[in-house]
Amino acid sequence: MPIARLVLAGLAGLLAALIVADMFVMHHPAFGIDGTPGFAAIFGLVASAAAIALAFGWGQIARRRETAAEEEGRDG
Amino acid sequence: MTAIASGSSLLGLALVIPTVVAVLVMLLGRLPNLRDAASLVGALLLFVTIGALLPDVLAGARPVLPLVTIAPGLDLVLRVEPLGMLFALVASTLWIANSVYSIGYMRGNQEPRQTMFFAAFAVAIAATMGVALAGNLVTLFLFYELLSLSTYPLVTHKQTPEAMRAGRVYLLTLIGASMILLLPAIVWTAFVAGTTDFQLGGILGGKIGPLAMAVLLGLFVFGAAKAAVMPLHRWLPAAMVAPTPVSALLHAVAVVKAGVFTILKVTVYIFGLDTLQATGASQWLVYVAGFTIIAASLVAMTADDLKRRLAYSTIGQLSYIVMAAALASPLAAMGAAIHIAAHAVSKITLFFAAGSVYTAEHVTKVSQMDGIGRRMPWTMAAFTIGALSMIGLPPTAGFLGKWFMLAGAGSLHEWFAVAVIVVSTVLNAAYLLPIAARAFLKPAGGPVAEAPVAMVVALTATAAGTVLLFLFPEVPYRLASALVSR
Amino acid sequence: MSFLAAIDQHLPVIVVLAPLLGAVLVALVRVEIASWPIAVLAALISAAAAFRLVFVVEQLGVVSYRLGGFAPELGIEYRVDAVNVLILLVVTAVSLVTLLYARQSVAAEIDGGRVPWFYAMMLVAMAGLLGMAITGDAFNAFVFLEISSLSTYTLIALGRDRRALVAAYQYLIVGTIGATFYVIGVGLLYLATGTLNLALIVERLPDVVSPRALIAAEAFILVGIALKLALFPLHAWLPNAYGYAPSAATVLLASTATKVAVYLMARFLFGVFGIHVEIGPVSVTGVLILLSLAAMFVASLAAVFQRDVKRLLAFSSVAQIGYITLGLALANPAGLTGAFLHIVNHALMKGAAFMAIGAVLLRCGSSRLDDLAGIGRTMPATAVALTIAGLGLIGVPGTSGFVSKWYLVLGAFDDGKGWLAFMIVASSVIAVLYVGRLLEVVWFREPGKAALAASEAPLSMLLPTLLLAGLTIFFGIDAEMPARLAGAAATVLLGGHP
Amino acid sequence: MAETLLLAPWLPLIVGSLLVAVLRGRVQDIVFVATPALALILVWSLPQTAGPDFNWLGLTLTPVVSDSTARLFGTAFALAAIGGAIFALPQRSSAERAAALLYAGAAQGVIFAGDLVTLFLFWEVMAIGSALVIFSNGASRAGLRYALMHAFGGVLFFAGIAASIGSGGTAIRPFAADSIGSLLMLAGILVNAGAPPVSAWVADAYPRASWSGAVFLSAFTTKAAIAVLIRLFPGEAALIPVGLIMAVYGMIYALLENDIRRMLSYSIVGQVGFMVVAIGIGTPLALAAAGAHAFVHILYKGLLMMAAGTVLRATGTARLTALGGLARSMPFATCAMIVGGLSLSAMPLTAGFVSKSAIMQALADDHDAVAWFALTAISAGSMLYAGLRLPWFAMLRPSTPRPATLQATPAMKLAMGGAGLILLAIGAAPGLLMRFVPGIESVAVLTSDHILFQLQLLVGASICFVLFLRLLVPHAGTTVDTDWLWRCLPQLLVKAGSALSRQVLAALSLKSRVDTRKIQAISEAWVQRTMHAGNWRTGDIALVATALLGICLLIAAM
Repeated sequence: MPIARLVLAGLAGLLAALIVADMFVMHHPAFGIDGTPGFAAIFGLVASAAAIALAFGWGQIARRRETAAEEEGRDG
Repeated sequence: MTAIASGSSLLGLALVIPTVVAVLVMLLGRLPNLRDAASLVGALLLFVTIGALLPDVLAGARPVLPLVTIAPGLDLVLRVEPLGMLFALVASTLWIANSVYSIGYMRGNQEPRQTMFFAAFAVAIAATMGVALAGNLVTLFLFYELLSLSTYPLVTHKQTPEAMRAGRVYLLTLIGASMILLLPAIVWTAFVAGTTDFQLGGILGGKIGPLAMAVLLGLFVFGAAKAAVMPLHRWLPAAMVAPTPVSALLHAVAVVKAGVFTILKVTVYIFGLDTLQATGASQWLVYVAGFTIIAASLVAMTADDLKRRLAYSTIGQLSYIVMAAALASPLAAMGAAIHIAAHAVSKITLFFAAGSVYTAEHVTKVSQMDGIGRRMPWTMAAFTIGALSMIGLPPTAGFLGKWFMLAGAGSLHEWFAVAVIVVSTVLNAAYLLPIAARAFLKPAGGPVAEAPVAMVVALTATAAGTVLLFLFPEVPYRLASALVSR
Repeated sequence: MSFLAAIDQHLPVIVVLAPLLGAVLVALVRVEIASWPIAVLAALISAAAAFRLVFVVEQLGVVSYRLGGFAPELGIEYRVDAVNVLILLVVTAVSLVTLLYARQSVAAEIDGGRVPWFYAMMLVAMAGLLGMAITGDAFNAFVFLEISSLSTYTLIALGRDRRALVAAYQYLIVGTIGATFYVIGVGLLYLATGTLNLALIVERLPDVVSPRALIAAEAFILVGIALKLALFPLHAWLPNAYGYAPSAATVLLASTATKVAVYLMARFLFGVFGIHVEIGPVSVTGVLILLSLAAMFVASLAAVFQRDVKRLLAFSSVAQIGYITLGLALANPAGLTGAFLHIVNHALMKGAAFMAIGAVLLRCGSSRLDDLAGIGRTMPATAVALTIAGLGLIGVPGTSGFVSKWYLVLGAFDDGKGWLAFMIVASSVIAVLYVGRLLEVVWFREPGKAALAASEAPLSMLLPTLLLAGLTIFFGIDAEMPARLAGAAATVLLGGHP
Repeated sequence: MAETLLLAPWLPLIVGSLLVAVLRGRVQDIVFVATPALALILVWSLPQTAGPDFNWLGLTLTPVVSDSTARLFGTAFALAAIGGAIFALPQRSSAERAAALLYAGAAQGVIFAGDLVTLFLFWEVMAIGSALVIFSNGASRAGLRYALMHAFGGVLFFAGIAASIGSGGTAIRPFAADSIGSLLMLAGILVNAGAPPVSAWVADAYPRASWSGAVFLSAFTTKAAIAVLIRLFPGEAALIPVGLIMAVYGMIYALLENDIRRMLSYSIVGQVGFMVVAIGIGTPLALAAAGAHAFVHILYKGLLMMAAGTVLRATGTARLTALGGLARSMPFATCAMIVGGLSLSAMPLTAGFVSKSAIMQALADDHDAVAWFALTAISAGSMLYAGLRLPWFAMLRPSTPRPATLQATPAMKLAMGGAGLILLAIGAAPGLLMRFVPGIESVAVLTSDHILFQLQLLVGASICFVLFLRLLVPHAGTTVDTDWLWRCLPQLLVKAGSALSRQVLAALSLKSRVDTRKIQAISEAWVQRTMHAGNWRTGDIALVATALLGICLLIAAM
C-alpha cells in the first residue's frame, strides 16, 4: 500500500518536526516527565498502541458475530 | 356546637343516602333510566354530604354520631377523623365515576340482573361509609362484614360456575379470616384496653407486652384479609371473574381499601405509632409486606390475563400501605394514607380501561392488545397514566404516597423497606409499561373505535384525577398530616 | 281489689297451671284439629302471665305464692324473683313460638292419631319446666323434674325414626339416674335441716352439724342436675335425643329444657350451698370451669365432625351450655349476667336454628348435611334464618351471641382470668368451623336433588323461625332489655337486692 | 416573586411540547424551533436571585432559581434543543417532537431546580420524555429497557432524597457519600450518568431512536446528571475511579463498535467519565472544567449525532461495515463529522481542546498523576476512534458508496453548520467560553507548549492508527456488555429457578400427600374414639355419672 506508506512517512515527518519544535518552547510540567521534549509523541504512540491492543484483545474475547439482529430489525 | 350537631347529621346522611339508593333501585327495577339516575343522584348527594364534612374535619372538629348502645360499654358509634374522612371522600368520589362507568358497562355488555347489581353496589357503598366513619372497632367490624356480604352478589354476578367458585373463595376467605382472627383481636383489644374507641396515640400503650402486641397486630393484619397480605391474597385474583365495575369497586373504591384502611387505622388509633415504634412490634410486618410486594409483582409479570395482572398489582400496592403502616413512623403513615387515595384513583383508571377494552373488543389478554392504543386512544392514554401512577412517576398521584413512605423508611433507616420499594418500582414498570408500549407501538390493525361514551368519560375523568391529585394534593395531604399530628 | 290485681296475685300459679290444664284438655278432647289451638291458647296464657310477672317482680322484688295458703314448712311455696322470672319468660315465650311453629311440622312428622298426644306432652313438658323454675321447694322441683322428663321421653319417642325409640330409652335411663341422684341429695338435705323449702334450708344450714352429709347432698344434687343439663362429660344422651326427636320437640327441648336445669343448678349453687364451697381440696368453681371448658372445646370439635345437622346443632348446644356454666362458675356480676344472657340468647338462636332445620326436614325429608347442599337457593328465607342463628352461635357482633360472650369475657377479666377470656374466644373459633361448614354447604354447594325439589318453608313455620332469628339480631344490636333482666338476676343470685 | 416563574426556561418548552402535540404543519414547525430559542433567552434573562417558593405536600418547592452553573448548562441545553429542533425539521413525527420538547424542558427544569424535590420531579419527567423519544421511533423493547433503567435510577435517587430529607431538608447542597441516603442519591444520579455497571443502557437505547431523536438523547440525560453531581457531590473522591472506568470503558467499546450511533453512545460514556473524574477532584477549577466540558461535549456530540443521523437518513444504515466512500456524495456531513470528531479528540483550535485542557489542568493542579496520565492516554484513544476511525470508515475510505437517497436539507445543514461554527469559534477564541464559565480563565490553552504537546499526542495516535489499521477494521456483531446483567442473567435465573422450584414442589407434594393421608387416618380415629362423635352406650353414660358422683363422695369422705 504505497499510499499508506506515504501517509505514514508524512505523519512521521510531522511528528519529528513537532518534536524538534517542542525543544524550543518553554515547558510548564506538572509532573516533571511531561515537560520532556517529545514526551507527548512517545506517550501518544504508546498509549494508542496500548488502546488498540486492549480493544483488540477484548474484542477477541467478548465480540460476538451475531448481532441482536432480530430485534434491531423489529425495532428499526 | 352547631357545627358538631350538623356534622353528626351529615354522618347519618352518609349512611342513609346509599341505603335509600339501594331501596330506590330495587323499586325502580322496571324503569332502567330512572333506576340508573337514582344511582347517579345518590352518588352526587353522598359526595356533597361527605364534602360538607370536610371543612369541619380540617378545622379540627371530630363529629360524633352515637348509633345505638348494644349493652353498657358496647356502643355503635360513628365518628369522623382525618383518615376516615379521606377514605369516605375517596369512596364517595369514585362512586360517582363508577356509577357513570357502570351504566355504560352494564348497558354496553347487556348484562343481566342490573337492578340487583346497582342495589348491591349501593349497599356496599353504605357499608364502606360505615367502615370509614366507624368510631370504634366493633362498629368497624360490623360494617366490614356487611361489606363482605354485600359484595358477594356482585362478585358472583355472572353466576357461572367459575363465578360461583370465586364467590365462595371470596366470602370464605374474607369472612373466615375476620371471624377467626379479626374478631378475637377486637375482643382482646377491648379487654386489654377497656375500650375499642379509636384514640389518637393508641389505647394499648403500656398495657400489653411487645410480643403479645406483635401477635395482636398479626391477628388484625391477617384478620383484615381484604388487605390481601400474603398468604391471604388468593381471593383477589379469584374475584376477577366479576364484571369490571365490580373489580373497580373491589380494587379501588371499597373492598381492598377497607382492608388496608382497617390496618392503618388500627396501627394509628389502637396501637399508636409511637408505641409500635418503641416496642418494634410491627417490624415483622415490614418483612411480610415487603415479601408480598415483591412476590405479587413477580406474579404480575407472568400474568397474561390483563385483570389478573392488575389484581396482583393491587396486592403489591396494598402491601405498600401495610408496610408503611408497619414502619410506624408519622411520615410513612402519611404516605400510607395518601397512597390509599392515590392508588384508588389510579387503579380505578386501570380497571376502567381494562373494562373498556373488554367492552369494545372483548380483549382480556395482554397478548391481544397489540395496537389497541391506536384504536382506542383515550382508553389506553388513561391506562398509561394509571400505569405511571402505579410506578410512582410524577406527575401522577402514585408519586405522593411513595414519597412519604420512602421518607419515612429512610428516616428510620429501614433499608429493607427502601430496597423493596426500589425493586418493586422497577418491577411495576416492567409489568405495566409493556402493555402501554404494545398498545401504542404495534400497528393499529383497525379503525378508531372507542368504548361507550359513558365509560370513556368516566375513565378520562379518573385519569385526569390521577394527574390533578398530584398537582393539588392539598386535601389528602392535610388530612394525612392531621392523622399524625397531635 | 280490681280484677287485674286479683290476677296479679295468682300469676305464679297461672303460669304453671295454664299449660297443665291445657294438656288435660287436649288429652280429653283428643281431636287432631282442636289440639293445636288449645295448646297455643294455653301457652299464650302462660306466656302472658310470665310477661306480666316480669313487671310485678321488677316492682316488688320477690313474689311469694303459697299453694293452699300453708306455711312454707308444710306447704309448697312458689317463689318468683329476678332470677327465675327470666327463665319463666324464656320458657313460655319460646314454647309459645314453638307451638305456633309446630302445626305443619307435626302434621308432617307424626301420625294423625298421635298428634293430640304430642301437644299434650308438649304442654306437660312446658308445665314441668315452668314448675321446676318457679317452685321454692326442693322436692316439688323433683316432682316437676319428673313431670318434664317423662313427657320429654314421650316426645322423643314420637320421632318417626326408629332410632328415636333408642334415644328416648337412653334418655329415660339417664334422666332417671339424674333424678334419683337429685332426690337422694334432697333427702339428705331434709335429714340435715328438716325442711324442703329452699329458703328455709338456707336459714338452717349454718346449724347443720355434719358437713359431710351436706357435701354428700351437694354432690348428689349437682351431679343429678348436671346429668339433666348435659354438662360435659354427662352430655352423651343429648345429641341422640335432640337428633331424633320430632322437630318441634327438639326446638322446645334445646331452647328450654337444659336452661331450666341450669337455673336449678344456679339456684342450689348460689342460693343454697354457696358457690365458693369446697368439696375437700377441690373447689366447685374450679371443677365447673374445667368441665365448662371441656364442653366448649370438645363438644365444639365434635360438632365440626357431625354429618347430621341436628346432631351438629345438638353438640353445639353442649358447647353453649359450657359457656353458661362457665358464667356461673365465674360467680361475679359480669359473668353471671353473661350466663343468663346466654340462656336467653341461646334459646333464641338455637330455637331459630332447629326451626330452620325442621323446615328443611319438612321440605327435603332429611337433615343430613349433604342433603342441605345448596338449600340457600331454594329456601332462601329459611337459610337466612339458619345463617343468622349460626352467626349468633359464633358470637359475631351484631348478633345476640356476641353480647353474651362479651359479658362472659368481661367476667373472666374481672375475675383476673385473662386466659379464660382467651379460651372463650378460641372456642368461638371452633364454632366458626362448624358453622362455616354448615353455611358453606347451605349457600355454596351445588343444590342436590332433594334441595332442588324443595320449596320455601310454609309461612306458619317461616314466621316463627324468622321471629327468633330477628330477635337474635335485635338483641345483638340493642341488648338493653335482656341485659337488664340478666343483670338483675345476677344481682339477686349474688345476694344483693334487685 | 411568583412572576419569576414565568421566566422559567423550562416553561416554554413544556408548554411547547403540549402545543406541538396538538398543532400540525408549519405552525408546529415554528413552535418546535421557537420554544427552545425562547428558552435560551429566558436562561439569560432570569435574574440570579432567590427563586419563588411554593408550598406543596408540606414541602417548600423552588421551581426555578438561577446561578452560573445553571446558566452554563441551560445555555448548552437550549443550544442543543435549538440545533436538534432545526435538524429535526424534516422529521415529521409529532410524537417525537412533543417528546423531545418535554425532554428538553425537563432537562432545563433539572438544571434550574431550586430544591431536591423539584429537581427529582423534573428528573422523572426527563426520563418519561426521553423514553417517549425512543418509543416514538417504534422501538418498544429498547424503550422499555430504557424506561426500566430510568425507573430504577429514578427510584434510587428518590429513595436517597426521601431518606436524606430528615437531615437538612430539601435544599440543594453538597452531600458526602457517608450515609445510605446520600449513597442512594449518588447511585441514582450515576445510573443516569451511565456509570458502571449499568453503562450499557446508553449504547442500548440511544441508537434505537430515530435519526433525529438521537440528537436530543445525546444531549440531556447524562449531562443533566453531571450538573446534578456538580451540585450535590463536588469533590466526592469515589467519583474519580468511577470516571476513569467510564472513560476506559467508553474508549474500548467505541473502538470495537460497528454502528456509528452506538459508537457515539459509548463515546458519551467515555467523555462523561472525564467530567466525573473532574467532579471527583472537586476544586473550583475542576468543577468549572467539568461544566465547560459538558457544554462543549453537548455541542460536538450533537454535531456528530447529526452527522450520523444524516448518514442514516440518507443511506438507511449507520453501520460502518456497510458505509464508506460517502465523502463525495455527502461532503457537508463529512465535514461535520470531522469537525465533531476532532473536537472530541481535543484537536487544538477546536472547542474540545479548550475544555479538555481545563480538565487536565485541574488534574495537574491537584497532582493527581494517575488520573492525568490515564486521561491523557484516553485522549489519544479518543482520537483513534472519533477523529480517525469514524470518518475514515464511514466517509473517507475508498469503497463503492451506498446510494444517498435523501440529501441533507438546508435546515439540517444549518444545524450542523451552526454547531460546527460554534465549536471552531470557541477553539479559536477560548475566551468566548471562558467568559461565562467563571473559574477556568486561568487555564493555559493556546500556548505553544500546550499546543505542541497535544499535536504530538494526536499525531502519535494517528501513526498508530495507520500502522494498525487492520486491527481496527469494523466487523458486524456486538460486544458482550454489562447489559448482559439485565438482558440475559434474569432469563438464566428464571430458567434455573423454575427448574429448581419444580423439583422442590415435586418433592414437597409427594411428602404432603403422605402426610395428609396419615393425618386423615389419625384424625378419623381420634374423632371416632375421643371426640364422642359416635354414639355412647347408655351404660357408659350411667357409668360416667356414677363415677363422677363417686369421686365427689370419695372426696367428701376424706
